[in-house]
Amino acid sequence: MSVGAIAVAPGRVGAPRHLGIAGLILAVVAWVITLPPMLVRTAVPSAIIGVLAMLAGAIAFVGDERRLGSGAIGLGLLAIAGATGNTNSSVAHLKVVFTWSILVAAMLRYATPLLLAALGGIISERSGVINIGLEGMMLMGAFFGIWGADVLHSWVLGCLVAIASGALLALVHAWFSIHLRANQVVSGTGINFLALGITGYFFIADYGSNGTPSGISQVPGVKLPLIQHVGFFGGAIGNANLLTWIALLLVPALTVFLFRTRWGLRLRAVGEKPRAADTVGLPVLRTRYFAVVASGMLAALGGAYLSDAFVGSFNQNMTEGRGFIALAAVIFGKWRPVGALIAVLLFGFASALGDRLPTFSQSAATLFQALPYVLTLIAVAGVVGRSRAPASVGIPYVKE
Amino acid sequence: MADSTRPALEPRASTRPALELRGITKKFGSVVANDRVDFDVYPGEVHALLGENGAGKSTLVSVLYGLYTPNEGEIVVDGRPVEIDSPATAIRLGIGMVHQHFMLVPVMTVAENLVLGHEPTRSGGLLDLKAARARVREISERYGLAVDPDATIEDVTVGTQQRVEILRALYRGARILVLDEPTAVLTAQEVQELMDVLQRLKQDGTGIVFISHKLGEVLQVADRITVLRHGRKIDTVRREGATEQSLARLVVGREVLLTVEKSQAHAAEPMLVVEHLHVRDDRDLEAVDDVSLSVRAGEIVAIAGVDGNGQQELVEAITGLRAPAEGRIVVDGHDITRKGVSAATDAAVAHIPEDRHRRGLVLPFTLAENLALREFRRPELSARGWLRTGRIRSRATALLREYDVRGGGPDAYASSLSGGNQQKVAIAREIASDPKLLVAHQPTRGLDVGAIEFVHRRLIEERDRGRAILLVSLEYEEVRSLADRILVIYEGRIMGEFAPDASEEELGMAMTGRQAAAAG
Amino acid sequence: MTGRIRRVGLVALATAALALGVVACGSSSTHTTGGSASGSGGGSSSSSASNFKVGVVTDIGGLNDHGFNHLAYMGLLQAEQKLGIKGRVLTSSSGADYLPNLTTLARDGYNLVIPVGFLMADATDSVAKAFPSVKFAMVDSDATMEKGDPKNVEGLLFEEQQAGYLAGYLAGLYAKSKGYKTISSVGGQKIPPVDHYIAGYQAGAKAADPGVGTLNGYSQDFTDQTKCKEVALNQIQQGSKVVFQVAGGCGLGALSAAQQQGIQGIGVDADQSYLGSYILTSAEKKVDVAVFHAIQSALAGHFTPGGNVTNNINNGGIGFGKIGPAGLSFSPQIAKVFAEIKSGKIANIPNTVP
Amino acid sequence: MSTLEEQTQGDVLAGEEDGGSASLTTPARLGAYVRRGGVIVPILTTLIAFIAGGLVVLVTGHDPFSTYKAIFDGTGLQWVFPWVTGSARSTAAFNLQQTLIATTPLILVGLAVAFAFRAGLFNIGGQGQYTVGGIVSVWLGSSFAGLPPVLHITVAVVGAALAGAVWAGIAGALKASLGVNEVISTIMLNWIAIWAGVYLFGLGGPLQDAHQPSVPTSSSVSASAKLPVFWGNAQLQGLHIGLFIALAAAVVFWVLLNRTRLGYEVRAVGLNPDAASYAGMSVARNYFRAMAICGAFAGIAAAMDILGWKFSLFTNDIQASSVGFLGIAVALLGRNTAIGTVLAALLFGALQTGTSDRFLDPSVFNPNLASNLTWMIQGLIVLLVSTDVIALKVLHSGRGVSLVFKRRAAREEAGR
Repeated sequence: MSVGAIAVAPGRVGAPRHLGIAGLILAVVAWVITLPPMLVRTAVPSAIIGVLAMLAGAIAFVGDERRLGSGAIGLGLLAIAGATGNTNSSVAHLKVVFTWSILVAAMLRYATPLLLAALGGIISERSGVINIGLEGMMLMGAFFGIWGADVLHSWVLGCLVAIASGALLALVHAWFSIHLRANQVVSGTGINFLALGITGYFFIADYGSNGTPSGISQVPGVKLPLIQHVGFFGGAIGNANLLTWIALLLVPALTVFLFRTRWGLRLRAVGEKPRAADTVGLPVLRTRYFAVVASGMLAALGGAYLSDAFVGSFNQNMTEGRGFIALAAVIFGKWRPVGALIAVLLFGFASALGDRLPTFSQSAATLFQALPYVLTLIAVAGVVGRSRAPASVGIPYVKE
Repeated sequence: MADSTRPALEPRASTRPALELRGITKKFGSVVANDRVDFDVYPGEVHALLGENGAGKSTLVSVLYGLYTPNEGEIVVDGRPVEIDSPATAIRLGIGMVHQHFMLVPVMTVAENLVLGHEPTRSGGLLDLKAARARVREISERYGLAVDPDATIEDVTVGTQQRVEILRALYRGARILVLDEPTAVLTAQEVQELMDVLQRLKQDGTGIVFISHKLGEVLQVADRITVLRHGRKIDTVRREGATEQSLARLVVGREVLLTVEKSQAHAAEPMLVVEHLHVRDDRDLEAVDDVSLSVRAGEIVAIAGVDGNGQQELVEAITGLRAPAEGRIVVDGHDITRKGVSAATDAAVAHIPEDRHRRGLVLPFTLAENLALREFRRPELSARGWLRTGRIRSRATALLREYDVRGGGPDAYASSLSGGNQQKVAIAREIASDPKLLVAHQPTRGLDVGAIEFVHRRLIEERDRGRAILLVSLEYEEVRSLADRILVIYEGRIMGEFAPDASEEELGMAMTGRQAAAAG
Repeated sequence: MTGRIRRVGLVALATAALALGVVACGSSSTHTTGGSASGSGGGSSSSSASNFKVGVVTDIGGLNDHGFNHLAYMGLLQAEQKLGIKGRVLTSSSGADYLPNLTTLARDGYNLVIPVGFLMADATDSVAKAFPSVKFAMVDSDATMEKGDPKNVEGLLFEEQQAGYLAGYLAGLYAKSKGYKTISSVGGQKIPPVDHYIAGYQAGAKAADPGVGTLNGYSQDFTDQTKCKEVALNQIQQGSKVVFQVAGGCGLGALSAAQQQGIQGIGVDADQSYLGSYILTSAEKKVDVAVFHAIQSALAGHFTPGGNVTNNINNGGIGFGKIGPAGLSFSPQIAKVFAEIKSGKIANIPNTVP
Repeated sequence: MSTLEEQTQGDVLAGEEDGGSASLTTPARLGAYVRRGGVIVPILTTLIAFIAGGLVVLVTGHDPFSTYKAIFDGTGLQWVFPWVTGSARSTAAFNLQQTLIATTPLILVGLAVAFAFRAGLFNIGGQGQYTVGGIVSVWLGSSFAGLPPVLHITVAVVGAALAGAVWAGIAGALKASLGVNEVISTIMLNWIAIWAGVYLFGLGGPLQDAHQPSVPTSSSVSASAKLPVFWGNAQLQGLHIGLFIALAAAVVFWVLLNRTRLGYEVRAVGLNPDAASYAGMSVARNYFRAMAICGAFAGIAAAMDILGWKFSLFTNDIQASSVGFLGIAVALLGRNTAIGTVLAALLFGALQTGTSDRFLDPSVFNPNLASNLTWMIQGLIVLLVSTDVIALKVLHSGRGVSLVFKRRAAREEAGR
């Protein structure tokens, strides 16, 4: 019996948590020192740091920080393996793959549409409505964004059209899940099918076999005059797309909105306990309508990024499951904008890395494509773990 | 209390009622929940609404608070007929409501909950939480309702949550306060505090609607009492001259036995022995601190105490739901410490849980399926992985008859039953497992008089059949009328053992942590 | 998710392109090599032609796949107009449609059935054996590889490396003239038709400028333009000044990267010069021409049972698109190389990427 | 208490979200919700969806009746009418075979999603489980060429089931041990399975077909592992016995849930995890078991396709498949019951076959638009299935209807 007490005792100190985090950081350090610009060419220091990371993880684990602990141990192992791999591969290859400024730029490109959609998902789910339909709303934005830009000859108007189309589809979801008290998962699934059909239909009807024409007005990049040519920053963010900046700026904006304004307080109250919100006189249904429509707008803007900002054209089912990744980011980030940002950056970084790793091994190129998914899974299992959704998410509110 | 109670009607007779309900009828389809009910409350008066569960009390206040629209009748506030179509309107008219199930957002702080809907803001819509906190302190000082504005609701006691509810109504300037079963979840101590608060509010001129089905406290607090039965108003009486017996007759429509008849216990060998038990709660804090106790066959031992003093963790440890950090639990000679629920079940431990919706029943299951939850592993009900559905069903039919469960046969869904019948199902299941030890955790919570009567009778019967019963209850009366021995728990420790006839003061002292000389 | 509802031509061989009225925009040399004398065949086709029924079964992706499904359909339409045959096209929305589509046409008495895409090889094998009187001409499939060895199947193959070589040669000349050191290619997936193009491209570039370096990457995708764009951006960051896309619809993303970064892009399959002046040229694989020829031959009684028809520069099945402003000055050299391939002077162009 | 009082009490309770509700998972609520409503409502819902789809057809300038007639004829379902004779009958038979071939995996993947819902889990991972099942069944089916057919088929099917079970089991184990939300883990596992498959069968991959070095595909399933065809021409994609395996799986699904201790535990955990653990069931263990069973269903689905008619697996096919996605819709339309899932799978299978342009006259309806119309109709069906309200309104188009809702809603809420 006393054994139990001893085993648990360290858990009551704050140290294991810090040790676990330190382990995670050490593991990253162990890996990074073998990369440019440091380029340590022997694995020994990495091994030492990695073992330290695992040790810290082990202590944290024993101290009842089981998730952080196991995360640090796992990451430590990965880091040592990765570092060993790095020291055995050519410097030239390492320099090609790990050009940090380029990696960061690519990470942001991958992350932007996911971030916009995930922020939308947060708003919707914080109000108590599950939005499985993010994928469909993104797809609407992707098509109608470029269609609008094409027809109206302006990317600004294109984005507005995209936002409107996402809002419209979200309105359908809202009507079903709020007004008709539909099951929100089912409704969202239907929304996705519907969007696939609608965008495919109009795409073919409007553009036939030729696809969207070239030369459509596109969302421009933002050239930062001062740092555009400054080393790392110039490459990483010197010429990022306008929508990337908007998405990034929306993170603090949404954080303030949700946690520092009366509207955010009300929105969260509606998602946590709508009956309580109702009894203090808040319009539960209207709040949810607002939130769902807002989520559709943001998701659609994410879709418009794909078509009208990044590649300048549309193809059927262009979003290819990104809405679901965004959904995962919402949960990964524990329904917080900063959390979602971390999730999509991790995902984006892994994607960017996966694109470049074939430099080392062409035959494993397809395996590297799985990297972002594997890393996300490890991150969720090892570090994030249990997350608590807004209490009333998914429950239609019945007002008497 | 009595000293501070002023005669309510006479001095107020000249003033007009703060609130009047005239001929309120509310139908749900063909079901008439309120049938031409009249009700009023004057400023500075406590008017109790008394009735059994389902008598229409909650419907009436829901009408009053704008949650339902009445089919007929009118509502008059300060002499003006009004239409209350939403809580927002009710709030605007100065009606505040303290719900039976608190309308608070558990993950938010006290201050956030308090201001929700009426938030002080700085420019740009930014919340001014500083102003909110200041306001909380101001009101709480004025009415003696101490709360920490920064505490999160889910971390504070039920009593505190109720205070927040009251504060919130006041914060919004309520002149009429409706309290729906406010004492149902409170400890004796907290009930007393609530009474004091109500007194202060009364003096301040607030009109109070006090809803309850407990006769004693209604007599204690109310100036007038209106009794509802089957949706109809039966009578309005003054507190003076009313007795528990007279009220009970009005409420139930017949004479009821208010005390449980019980013979002397014939306690035999110890069935449950708990030694030096330490249990941690969800937040890894010590909730049960070195508890030792024993329950013998044929006796009822009650754990009395204010809610949140480790009762839940103690019950969970004994029934195998929570692994204790230290200590030993032996049932009938079998050590079941940290062996889980199945081991406890195998050792013939049964458990009537505190919350039948959360734990006691799977509401979307049929009654037959619910009745098998405790014993589905036994060969009578399943063999080699297969369910014996025929037997499960026939056994259910028998149990439902034996326990007089109304509202459906074995194939009815548990969700379609009334609360009392649901509780009967849970009790039937547990007793049918022929337990040596029965752990009853708040077995009458939320039940009406008739159902409580049934449960109490049944527990005594089972005791007399030689079962060991561990009763955990917050109800003072229940503990005293059922228990053969009373153990008072405070902050996870047993403060002492008392005989059922121990005085209120003795028990109250122990429940608030003051060490009393252990009696009997 | 699950939601990989990627219906659009993932089909490996769909090295696609936006085909704008493909027949009309063949640039340099195509139509003179029609071979048989049916240039004016429309009028001369007898009643036998009007009874001649030809069915095309497309791969998943539909007719607007920006690629070979579309081109095959164009070939069929052309044959309908010029040869007077009766045509029908069936699209496959999943692999489950292959065999039913082929069977439906065979059962309905079609004389020639044209399955488009090597994924249909097995289904064609089964159906061909069940309907020995129906002829099958498979686009991009090798008839000699058919497991059941049916005698009523021919394969329509392409020497994509010739088109790749021409494009690479032009890219090499361009790089040399500008002093650029690197050019690159973006493949959809490492499969033979894609690698044919890329191998030819690299060989052509080296032939024009032995000092030029080549980069190559695969997007592992034929539809998602963002993926190709990422691969291309990565190559441009490593110094590439010409990007050759060999990834169908996905490849449009690679060209978008080229445009955005101000370098040259090379289209594939069809002439993609309409995308803008940054398109140096396009490596053309004329599925429409091949399909037209196959129909024409079958109508005339010429069929290659159990064997293949190889489409290349000589029979007009391979070519290159309009040369953009940056490469115009090299037109004579390209014409010369074109002639040398045709004459066999340049032969054995590699078709595998190391 | 009288029923009168009970009603009012129920309605008051409708206002409460305390207690039990917090412990109910969303899929659990969904599961309970979806099983209410009987047969009429989904059928009516489907009808309404078709009417809505017909309006889309009409609005876009086509004749909905002839379009639907063509779609119906395309499914081959007219084969059941005795007056269809001659070549029309043999064509119908062939089409019906194709419909049922498409239905087979949909039943199984639908069951995979439905079983998870019954356990209170949302299995978006049907696609990944199907993919690994396909990989393993094609690998086993193309190896061991000498085995007796029954044994070989058994090996390949059981292997696929185990592979699916392991794959889903990962999500189940992560949920059980670390509390990882299964929505995230199954989405990630889908993609990992897809890329693993593309790697294995891609050029140079370890399992790529040695006989066709230039084609990114698996080896072909040997004859001994092919499922026997019992209707139609075995050479021409006749109907294989996988249909019976799928139907048997639906029976197993029902028996497992309703007649075994495991099913009882799974349902209890799905509907109320707190009550389940109170009854001595291990919630974690049941999450794992339920996910593993889901995966087995999905794995078998893939084996049916591989051994029934595909016989080999192209990397493109792995990337393009959307069976798992449809499985969600099938399970939801089928209200997570065995019989409902079978019927919903038949509907989706029929839609898939019927909207093929083999049957749509291109001059009447552009085939490229037709497939998008199918998505729209499917979307409308699923959307309408999400709420009973519309169908019920039609059903009781009278004043009583609002009462029905109130009571239902009250029961539902009170029921928590």
